[in-house]
Amino acid sequence: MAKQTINVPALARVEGEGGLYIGVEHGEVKEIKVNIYEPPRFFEGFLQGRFYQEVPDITARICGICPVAYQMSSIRALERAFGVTPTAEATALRKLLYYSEWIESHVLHVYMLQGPDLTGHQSAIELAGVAPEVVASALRSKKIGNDLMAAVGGRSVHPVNACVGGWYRWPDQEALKAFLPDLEWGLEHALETVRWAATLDYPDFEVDYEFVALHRDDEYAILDGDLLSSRYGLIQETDFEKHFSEKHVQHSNALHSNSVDGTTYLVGPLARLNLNYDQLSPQAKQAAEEIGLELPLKNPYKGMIARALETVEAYLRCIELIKNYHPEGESAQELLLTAGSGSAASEAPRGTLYHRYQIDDSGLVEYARIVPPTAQNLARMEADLWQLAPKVLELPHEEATLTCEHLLRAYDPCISCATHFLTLTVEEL
Amino acid sequence: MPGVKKPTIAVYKFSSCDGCQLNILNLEDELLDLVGVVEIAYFLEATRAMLPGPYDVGIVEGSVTTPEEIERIKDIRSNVGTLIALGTCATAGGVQALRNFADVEKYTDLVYPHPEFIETLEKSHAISEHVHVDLELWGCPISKTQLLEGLTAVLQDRRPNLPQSSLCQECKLKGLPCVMVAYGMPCLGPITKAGCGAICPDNGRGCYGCFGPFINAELEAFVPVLLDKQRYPGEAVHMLRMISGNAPLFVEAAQMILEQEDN
Amino acid sequence: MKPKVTVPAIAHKPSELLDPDWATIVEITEEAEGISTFWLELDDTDLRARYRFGYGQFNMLYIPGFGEAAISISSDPEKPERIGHTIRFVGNVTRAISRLQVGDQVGVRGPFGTAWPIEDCQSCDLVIAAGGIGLAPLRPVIYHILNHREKFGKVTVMYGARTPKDLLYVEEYPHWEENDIEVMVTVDRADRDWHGQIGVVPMLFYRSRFDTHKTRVFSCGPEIMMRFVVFEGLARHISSENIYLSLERNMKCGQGFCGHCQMGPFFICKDGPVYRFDQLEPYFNLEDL
Amino acid sequence: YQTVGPRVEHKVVAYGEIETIKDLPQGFASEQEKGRYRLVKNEGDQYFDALPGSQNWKKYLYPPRKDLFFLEKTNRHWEKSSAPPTEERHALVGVRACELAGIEILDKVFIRKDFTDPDYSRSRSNLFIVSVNCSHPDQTCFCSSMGTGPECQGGYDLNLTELDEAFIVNIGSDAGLAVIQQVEWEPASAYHLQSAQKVVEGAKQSLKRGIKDLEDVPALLLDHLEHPLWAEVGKRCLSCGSCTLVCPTCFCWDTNDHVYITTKKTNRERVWDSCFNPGYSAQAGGNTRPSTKSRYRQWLTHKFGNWKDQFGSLGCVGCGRCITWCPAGIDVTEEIGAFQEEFVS
Ligand SMILES: Cc1cc2nc3c(=O)[nH]c(=O)nc-3n(C[C@H](O)[C@H](O)[C@H](O)COP(=O)(O)OP(=O)(O)OC[C@H]3O[C@@H](n4cnc5c(N)ncnc54)[C@H](O)[C@@H]3O)c2cc1C
Ligand code: SF4
Ligand code: SF4
Ligand code: SF4
Repeated sequence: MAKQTINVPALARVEGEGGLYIGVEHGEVKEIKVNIYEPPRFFEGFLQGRFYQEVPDITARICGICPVAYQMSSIRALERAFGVTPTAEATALRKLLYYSEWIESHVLHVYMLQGPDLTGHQSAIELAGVAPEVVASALRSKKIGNDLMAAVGGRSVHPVNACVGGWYRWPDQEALKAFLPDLEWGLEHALETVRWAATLDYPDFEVDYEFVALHRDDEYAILDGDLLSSRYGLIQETDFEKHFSEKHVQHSNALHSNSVDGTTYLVGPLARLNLNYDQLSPQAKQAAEEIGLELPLKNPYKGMIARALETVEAYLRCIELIKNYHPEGESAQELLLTAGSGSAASEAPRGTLYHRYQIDDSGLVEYARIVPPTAQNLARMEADLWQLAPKVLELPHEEATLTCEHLLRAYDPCISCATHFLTLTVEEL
Repeated sequence: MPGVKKPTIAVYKFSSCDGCQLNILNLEDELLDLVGVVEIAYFLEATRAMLPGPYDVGIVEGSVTTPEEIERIKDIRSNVGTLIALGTCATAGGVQALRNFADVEKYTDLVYPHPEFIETLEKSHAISEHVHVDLELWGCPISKTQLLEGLTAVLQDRRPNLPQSSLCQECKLKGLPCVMVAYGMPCLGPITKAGCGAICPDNGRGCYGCFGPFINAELEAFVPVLLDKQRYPGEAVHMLRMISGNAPLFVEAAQMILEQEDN
Repeated sequence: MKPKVTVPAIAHKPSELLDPDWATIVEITEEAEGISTFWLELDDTDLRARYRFGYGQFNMLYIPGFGEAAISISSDPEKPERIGHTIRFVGNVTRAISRLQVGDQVGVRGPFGTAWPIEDCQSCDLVIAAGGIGLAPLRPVIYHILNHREKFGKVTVMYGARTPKDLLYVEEYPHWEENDIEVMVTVDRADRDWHGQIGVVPMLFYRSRFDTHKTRVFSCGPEIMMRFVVFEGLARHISSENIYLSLERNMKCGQGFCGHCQMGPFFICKDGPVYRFDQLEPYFNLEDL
Repeated sequence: YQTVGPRVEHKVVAYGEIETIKDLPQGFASEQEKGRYRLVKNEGDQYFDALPGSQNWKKYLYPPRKDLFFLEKTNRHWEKSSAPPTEERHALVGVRACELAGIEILDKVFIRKDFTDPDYSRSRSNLFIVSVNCSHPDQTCFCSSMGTGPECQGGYDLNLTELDEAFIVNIGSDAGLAVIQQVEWEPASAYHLQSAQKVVEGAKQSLKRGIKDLEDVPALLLDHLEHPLWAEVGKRCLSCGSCTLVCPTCFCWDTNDHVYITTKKTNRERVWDSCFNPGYSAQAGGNTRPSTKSRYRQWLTHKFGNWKDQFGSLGCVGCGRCITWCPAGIDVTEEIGAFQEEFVS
């Protein structure tokens, strides 16, 4: 079977517009490009001159699937710029909103974006034709995540309640407590998902990744923490830019990130699971043991399992956060306008998201820097393909193409975020 | 057209954040019934299976910001029966239309080390600036119920009844205190269309107009009211030039304020 | 405020708020371009027997999933078991009705509103001035005259439509003429084989003589047309108490509850739609009242 | 009974379920002006000093949204199931004099010879009303010139006058009497009655706003429907509809037909509407009230003119909500004043 070029002009079941090109000549892989042709929207540009309190609402619009991640990273970076530490109650509520985004985003990915690749279907809708109750319960779990985000933040896509300094208004305690039965059901469903994910037939493929994720000793990091690299150990959250740089690759609309020494690194659920496994809640760890999970988990396709376990963690933490939710006093702190700069990272469903802002003395943004997770993974995705492609080219063309596409989907790339958005102008090499 | 054959639906993505498309997948309670009455023929984000056009309904999310997209939207227009502009990016250019009020060259060098790779339009355009749009669903993101109403109306071959009142009606139906009256906060509610459920006033903050202009917006009467509630210089223009900043009525309102400030 | 002269409402059937009774379409007559008459029979046989309506009253027709529309009853009040509605297809409900066939169900509430006082016009001369779909609520009056021709003096129908294809009930004109009803028809725009009058309905007044005291004018059509019909009538010294109009407003209930149909002090659905012109005089020519 | 009364919600006095006296806005006062409402703590510990915000009792009799009936299609016929009738019995605590008058006006709208709204009349007959005489009217109140307050004249089961350390209770009905008999009470002393009278007198004196020669207002407005004053206020009005939607006597409504995606299930819903809404007067021939001027004219001439013809009394009770909650600060008493200045003096 002559090995031919694999060309997927438009990747399906990923967020945003991207393509895959693997150039093959005489059976040899000559060229690999993950083409990002998502048009640019210049967020870092038009954030300049905006008032600090508008930043969470504007940056949310970078990504419709993980707006809370953008709101949380931008809010924490701006609070650092003002030298303000949020109250415990405000921080707890932020984690609740964030974990419910993880639930919605992970369940979407497991059952509707990557799941079909593993069950041999074109889409979850097609899967629903065969196993309606699987899809119906997945939709219910996703709905719980969405509804909880709406209860805390006003709506699930681009919530409106979070602000720099805390919250515009404390969500109603009874309304949140009413979610507990659903969350108990969701926890069971997530545990079931872990067992189901463990049984799936993943392509046999492993990579020696440098894992990077936020880390805390006292919890499975989501909102804050120090950066932990499996190669370089702990890195101060504010030294992110010293350690990781973005270079602009010709064929891609997104900037490719790599470690300071030029090597590529991986962020996201797989990285988090490997680095922060010990901080998982007991019940999540027990679920991992039951499926005989061994770390380090180095198969990118098995990111599904990492997401399933993180969904269990998210449900456990949501239940705990709601039970301890007792709002009193003002929902937001008064901020004195002082010039300053601050940076912060948080763990978006797809990986570490870094923001830095410089504010002038009337609270207007002078400079904004945003490094999304998918941008950090793009270089790593192409590196994986270089390792994968030679092996799969033996397979029939359609199967080879599908395995490569499946690898990109396993990353759950969020291309709208990654690109800060440029148009692709391809020059013939 | 509730004929025997299920109408075919195609979903296209232009320059956007994907939040409106996601709201199609967020129709958790209705999704399985939806695929029972319509054929999802092309929906890149949800399915790898792509049926060939032409399609009965084309749903376009996102704004036109590149030369290539101008060609693509014209091609889509000729390939679909009913074209639905989904979300405020598609109906008014979205938040990325903030570039329309600034010099886009300045942005490109700022953000990208190799700006020459960038080929983008000076402005972010609404879909209706290039092709005829049959139905506009405003909102950032759209309201799921309006999307269902839009699709159901196509299935029943009738004009969809979408909320037309100002946001203030929704505020009052929920029994909410007006943030302008009770807290002295600026709110775009009186010139913004209802549809979101007044979630900003419900959270004690002013509306920033993501559902686009109210059809009877009275700008001359509203601008002084908004300016009177402004908490920092330029807040009124910032609120107007936000998600629906490129909608004609909001552009005009911002213009009125800037001209007032000049003289 | 002058006393309101209410024309008696007939057989008004109170019912739960907006609760419709079901009727089935038994016949559909295509009348003109985009206009058909739907003949309904109420499913509940007891109600069908009791149901009565007045000349010019209307029903609220309900199509599930589309809503309600106020539609006049255009059939003969003396044959109330078959209710005729002549419908022009303009919006959601009427276009939904246009897709229905014989045997399909329609929700009915009513009858509502005031009626043309035809029974009080014995031995009068009558001018029926109608425009477009406005002839529908006036046809019951013509049926009454046909059934009791001897009770009435000179009867003239002045009817106009946009084009010949839009004219209603054309096949009935000969029957009307046979019963000594002068039928004057005009169109705004003629087509190749139109040999009749071209122009607006009020202009037809110039082709007739009137005995001012005996003449009653019943008019329904676009408000601009009715305004000029009133003008021509008053110019010929027909008193404003002898001119009757039927008005149209946005209606959501038909029972003076929803507030939409207000004009000045009137709920058009309850205090109208048929008015004696002297009642309307202070309000009719006001802009956007 | 489900007891509902004033409580602080979102920094304003709203009406909601209350269990104990502690839920009442004790020690608060309200400050209202055109387009401005503030709730302020004051030293006193009165329960009923703070006046209500934008909400009013109407929502318990004529709710903002109400399902009418549900339909499901089987072959070519629709099966109908009615919405469950409202069975709740509400005990309203802290009903102001103007609000009592507002309820009486709504009674005339919804309970009529020719037709009665069954849900309204059921909720209305299930009401137990504990009214309260206002001790501190705000700037936007003008109940005295509308003859509706500040003292409750009747239509209540129990009426309270709040003194420093006691409530004077007037019995308005047998039901009221039955309730009072289950509570320790003592006959009011002369001193008590006198101080209650002083509270009411004090309230009357402090009313700033008002409308002079009310009986001439309907003709004044209705005889000058084409006067330029209408265009002038039309330029200031936002056409947002807040005035109609906070008004305790506005009754207009619209219907929504919700259809499930399969087009096999639908339901009719009744929802509050406003004469300022674009679709309110839409018609095939075009909108019969297209301009903001014409809509404001309909609002004012209906409340202070045609209402009398339709229902026997004017449509305003002088509660001042439309003045307080108008974002543009448009005041019905001032607009009427403008006509009086033009024609009366
Ligand atoms: C007393 C009375 C008797 C009548 N008798 C007849 C009769 O015998 N035959 C007949 O054919 N008609 C009759 N009509 C007219 C009929 O009621 C109207 O045409 C009615 O609007 C049709 O309902 P629909 O749902 O089809 O149209 P709708 O969907 O209500 O639309 C009607 C028109 O209003 C516009 N419109 C509606 N809602 C809005 C909105 N929210 N925003 C913007 N535009 C809007 C539409 O564009 C359309 O042009 C009568 C009306 C009255 C009041
Ligand atoms: S808060 Fe905004 S939307 Fe609500 S009533 Fe006030 S102005 Fe209108
Ligand atoms: S018109 Fe204004 S003052 Fe009168 S009852 Fe209504 S809201 Fe109160
Ligand atoms: S009067 Fe005030 S509240 Fe009423 S519609 Fe006009 S601006 Fe809105």
